[in-house]
Amino acid sequence: MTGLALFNLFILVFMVVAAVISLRLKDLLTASVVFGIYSFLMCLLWAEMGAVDVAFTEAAVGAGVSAVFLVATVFNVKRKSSD
Amino acid sequence: MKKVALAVTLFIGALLLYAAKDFSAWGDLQSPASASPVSKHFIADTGVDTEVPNMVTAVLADYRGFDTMFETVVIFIAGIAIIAILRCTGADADSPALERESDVATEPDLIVTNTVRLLIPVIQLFAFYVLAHGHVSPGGGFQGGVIMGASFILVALAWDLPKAMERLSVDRAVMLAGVGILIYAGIGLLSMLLGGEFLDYAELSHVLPVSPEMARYHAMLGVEIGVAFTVTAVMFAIYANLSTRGRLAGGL
Amino acid sequence: MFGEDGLLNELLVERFNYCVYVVLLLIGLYAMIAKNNLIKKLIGMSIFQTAIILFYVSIGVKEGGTIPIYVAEHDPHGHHAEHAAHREEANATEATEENATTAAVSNEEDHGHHAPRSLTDEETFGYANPLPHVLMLTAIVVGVATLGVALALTQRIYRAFGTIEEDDVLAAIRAEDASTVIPDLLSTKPKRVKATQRKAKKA
Amino acid sequence: MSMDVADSFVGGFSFDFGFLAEASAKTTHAGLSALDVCGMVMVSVGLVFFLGAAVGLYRFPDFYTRMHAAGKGDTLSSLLILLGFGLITLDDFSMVGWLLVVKLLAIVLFIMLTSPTSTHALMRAGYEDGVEPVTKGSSSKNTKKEVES
Repeated sequence: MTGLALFNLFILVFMVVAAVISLRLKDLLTASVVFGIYSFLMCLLWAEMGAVDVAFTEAAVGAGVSAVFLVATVFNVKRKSSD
Repeated sequence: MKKVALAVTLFIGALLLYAAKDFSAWGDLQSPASASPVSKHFIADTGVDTEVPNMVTAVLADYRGFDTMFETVVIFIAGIAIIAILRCTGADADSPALERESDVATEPDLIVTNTVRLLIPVIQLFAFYVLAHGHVSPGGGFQGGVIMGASFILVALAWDLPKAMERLSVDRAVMLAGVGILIYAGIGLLSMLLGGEFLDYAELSHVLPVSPEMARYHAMLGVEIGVAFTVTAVMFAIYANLSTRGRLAGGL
Repeated sequence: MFGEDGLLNELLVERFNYCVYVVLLLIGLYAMIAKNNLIKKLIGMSIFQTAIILFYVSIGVKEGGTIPIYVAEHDPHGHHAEHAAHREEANATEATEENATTAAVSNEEDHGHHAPRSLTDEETFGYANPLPHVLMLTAIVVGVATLGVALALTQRIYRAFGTIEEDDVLAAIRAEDASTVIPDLLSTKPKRVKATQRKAKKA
Repeated sequence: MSMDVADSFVGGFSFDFGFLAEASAKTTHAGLSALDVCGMVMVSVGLVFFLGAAVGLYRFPDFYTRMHAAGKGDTLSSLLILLGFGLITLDDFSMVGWLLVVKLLAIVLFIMLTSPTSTHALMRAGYEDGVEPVTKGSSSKNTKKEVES
């Protein structure tokens, strides 16, 4: 584990878990919210890598606005998904 | 279908993992990206060229200003495309598929609206801070614009869309998005008229009472303001259209 | 197998981060191909996108490097509080020649800034590479705009077909194609299937 | 003339907090100052409350009690952790430290306002959606299923 911090490792594993969960959930609203969690973990990882501007953008855009867009769409189409 | 997909994914995964061993190790100082003269120049000379402490802002708005300008245009076009896709016309306007499965309560909540009333000025002030302070701290036009747009989205979420459209109607948002790009291109054209090349901000020192480096510093702020205009307007326009299926009426 | 220069050691221990990026990318890719629901496909697309952005950003990381914002002593304006303290210290000790000249300059013009200088090669290694950050910053914002376009298309599809499951949409399109007679180019009026007829057919 | 934005924000103020730093330096020789210890205690207490919130979110029987645990525990623990960070940062009483503390206090104020509001909004949405609270007669298992379905 040369140079790769344990913190990074935890976040990466959590990110994979969040991605899988958000794709497996049948309820699209919950999936959107879990996708917001995924974006937020990604933002933490970038802040830790020293890419503060990217992390800031991701926090505002990925975890905030794109989750809102997804929820807005889910409310206007069917909420249940077949897979 | 699923098996084919799995096979394709695993094949691509194997290829990528095979390639991964050729990448440089984590944080390697001699990796091609870090050792390239371009990256070194950006780090070493940003302070000399533009006097901006935040290299990301300097590279974004100055060295790669042309790129950023057309990224902004892409966002603008995306906003226009969404309005065009979702605009209700003719028989679509009263099609039964437009009814929602579950409708939300129309009455705005007292506690939520009052808290939002308190927070909106703070959020907008913070957006301006992020925009203006992007030279010395993380931030800039994109982030400030998104936060500003989010404040309008928050109004629409706490009350309903018409309340937010009193502040910023979608027509006006599209206009503002255009104004943002015009500000950006205008600064570029101004530097061209003053004898330089397109987006060569150093020429602005002929009209501003500052050195060429500080002219680049201030022109970057102007450019970021243009970006923030576009991003704010487009984010709100996208939300307004997505949440009401293009009808621009009613709540989420 | 996990020896000093085994392949697995190289992949799983030294380049573990790349493995995770590949896994994330594959999760996104698989969802884009295999998932039936259009919104699930879009979530998969976003995951795919962020995996690539993550890869780019991690290229810019340097061992021991800080964020790409100048620290106080490299700051072109050099007016931060830390720098003032640094200057005082340099004034008192006059440890190195460079510090002494900085102090002299700052003493001369009290509130003017000292001339910014180009960093040396060793000093550039102290900062993360800003170029990938810039590229990915715009990619994220453009990504959300394109996600918006995709969501708008999804709503449009729902409006036309009443479903966002890919299979149902494809079946509806095939049924419509089968029932539509391709009009002769010279015939007077092309026949169009109206939305109401489409609804009736589905019901 | 060289306008300097950063200068007018930061460099203009040159308060000297040296006397405070000297006062606290007397205690730092032992390794940790009193402020450090206070900050660490606050962060630890905050973490304990976070754990409580997480356990409550998992163990409570219905939507309302779970939101109660999440809302209360989350707010308090975030506040404690941020204030603890502030105390630890304040240790050397430098200008930068004070600026950071002011920013942290702004975040604390923001969380204090928004976190209870969002909990309230979620609760109200659940109530209007017809989520039944668990009562004495109803078995907790049924309610849990109903919420999840």
